[in-house]
Amino acid sequence: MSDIKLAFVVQRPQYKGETSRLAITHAIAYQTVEILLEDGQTVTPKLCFIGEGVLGLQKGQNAMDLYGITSTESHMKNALLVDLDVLVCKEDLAKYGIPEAAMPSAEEMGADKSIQIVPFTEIQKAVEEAKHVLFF
Amino acid sequence: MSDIKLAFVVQRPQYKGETSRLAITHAIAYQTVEILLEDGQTVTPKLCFIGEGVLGLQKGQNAMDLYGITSTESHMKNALLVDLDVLVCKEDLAKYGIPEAAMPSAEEMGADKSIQIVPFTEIQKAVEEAKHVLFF
Amino acid sequence: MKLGVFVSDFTLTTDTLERFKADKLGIILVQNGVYHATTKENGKASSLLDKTPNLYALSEDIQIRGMKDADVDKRVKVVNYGDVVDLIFNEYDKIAWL
Amino acid sequence: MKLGVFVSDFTLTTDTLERFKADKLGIILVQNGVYHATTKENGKASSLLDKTPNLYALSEDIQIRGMKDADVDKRVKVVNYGDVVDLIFNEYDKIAWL
Amino acid sequence: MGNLTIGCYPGLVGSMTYDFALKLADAAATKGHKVSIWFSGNATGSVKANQKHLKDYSTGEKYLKALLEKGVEICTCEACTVARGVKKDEGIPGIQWNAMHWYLAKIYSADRVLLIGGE
Amino acid sequence: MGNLTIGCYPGLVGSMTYDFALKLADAAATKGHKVSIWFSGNATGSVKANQKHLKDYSTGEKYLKALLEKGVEICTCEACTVARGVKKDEGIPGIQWNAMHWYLAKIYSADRVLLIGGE
Repeated sequence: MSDIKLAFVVQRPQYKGETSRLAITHAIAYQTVEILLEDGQTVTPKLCFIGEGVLGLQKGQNAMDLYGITSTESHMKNALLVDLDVLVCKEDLAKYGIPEAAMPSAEEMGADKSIQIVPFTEIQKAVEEAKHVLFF
Repeated sequence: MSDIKLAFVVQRPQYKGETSRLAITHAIAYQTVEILLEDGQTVTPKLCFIGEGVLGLQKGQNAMDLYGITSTESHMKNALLVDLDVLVCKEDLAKYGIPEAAMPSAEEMGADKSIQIVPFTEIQKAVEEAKHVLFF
Repeated sequence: MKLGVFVSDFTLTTDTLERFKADKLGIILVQNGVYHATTKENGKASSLLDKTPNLYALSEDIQIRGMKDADVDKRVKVVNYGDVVDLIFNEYDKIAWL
Repeated sequence: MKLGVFVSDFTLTTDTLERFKADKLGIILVQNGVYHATTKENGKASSLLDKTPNLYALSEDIQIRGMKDADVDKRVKVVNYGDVVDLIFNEYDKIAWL
Repeated sequence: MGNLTIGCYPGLVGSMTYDFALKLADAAATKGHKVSIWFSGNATGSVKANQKHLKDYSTGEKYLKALLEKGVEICTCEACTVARGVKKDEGIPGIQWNAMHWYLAKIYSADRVLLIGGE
Repeated sequence: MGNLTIGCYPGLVGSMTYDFALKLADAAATKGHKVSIWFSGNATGSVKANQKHLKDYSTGEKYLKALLEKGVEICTCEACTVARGVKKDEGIPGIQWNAMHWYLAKIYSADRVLLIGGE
């Protein structure tokens, strides 16, 4: 039985290239990795947003109608539905004037988890506790 | 008989993505555009480098051995060989401490033109005089 | 010259817009550039909005980010793609994407 | 933590490197990141070089730009790909590309 | 009516700058302007036929075909395209393949030029 | 000897970040380390076979084949790849096609992980 902790840190704005979106989908893949691992082996990413990485997370996105693609909001909800820890830096939301209430929620879809708005020190801690860190 | 003047302005460093290099090759193509135009119709680009666009122009580049690609230096020489006006911003070379003597020359290959190291005002003028401006 | 400039990023990596002078300057905010119109960093509107009275932001790029036209700074006019075409042809003679 | 960071640009668009604390920090300059080691902007060396004594720059990426190892700031060690592999495995336990 | 030439260099998937170029071309053609598009750099990958449209990714094929039907001329840089492993017979029919002077020739007769360099 | 897993997202042509990833993988494999590479995003375009190598463009095929022969495992994100119009039978033989959990599984046993996100 062993778990490998990872920190995925998104530092660039959503809808800027593909990388920031791939952070979310790669983190979600933790849910299916068991088919490639031995019994009891797990990988647990924490998905962290800092700096301009907090831009483009707001709810109310209209990506499918306008551009024919899944919205970042929808990816974020999926992340919550598969019980990922999602940390968004409190100082950076404040810096850009984004209300904490604007963060997406998947509660009505049955998610147990919510987006955690945390001071940067919590994200530093996630990075320290992880075996590997991946910056997007 | 009519000539269309263009200003190609490279504002990002060479060897950063492909775009800055494509500026040079697209400008060089002015030499063969006559096959697609009527007699007497010409297109004349001026190739201008400003800001971080002046980085990566120095002579002595070793791109073919190290990365298997043509160097920016070699593209610059080709531009001079086909008589393009190449303007490099004097203030920006000074800002980054790049000696003017470090700019490539195609004199020994028989080029009549040299790189013109000019104050920014000359590049502003090239942009004003052009019918269209293309930023790379 | 009458120069229409598209700005597609929030953090700009060049100072090109600061350096070139135009008789008439238009700034069209698209993609992540729309944050210049919607977002106050540390309570302060983007300094880009002080550069010219001719400011535009693309509605679709505001909406895809979950923001509303009402979130846009009052100095900025919200436009659609058709409006952008008209701006290009009628208001400016040179167009740049920075 | 012992964090080894690759820097591949001259103008950085994030302040990530400023924010995270590491017990041991290494900075490996690659691609246009090597300009931090070779270029003084307005006569001043890059502030990145003040962040840690553990500074490295990739020789191939210096040479492709027409510069020489002699152009490199004395605080920075010039390394090749094999050296980078050793740094990754022997000196740092977490690796980041910013 | 005017003549607009767009140069588009960013890739099909990810940045949505590519999508912008196509939407602008469509809006201009709809208003009756003559439009031509030049693909270079990463954008050239987008001329490959039979793109699979997954809902998480932009796709170009449907929109390119619609633009061609509206009379928009589209041309890809042949060298950039084959360097990406896409051969001419794998391309979307109706898209031209040519060298960089195609773009300069279109610029010659353009009223407005927009180069989207990307990156 | 260690185990290095590289995630590589930038495209084959242009930025040379892709070239960096391959050169680092080669240097690590040469020293006897176990190396695996995961391609996602624009990097997935690079698994197409029969790339034409023009001297102005990076090419991946020759280097990828050399890495495979050295025992480096390489896998491309299937969704990202087909979204770019590249089908499995057009790919370089020996490169694996899988979903994102392949990368996480490799990370599980890695001593060092380098994600090159690009852009």
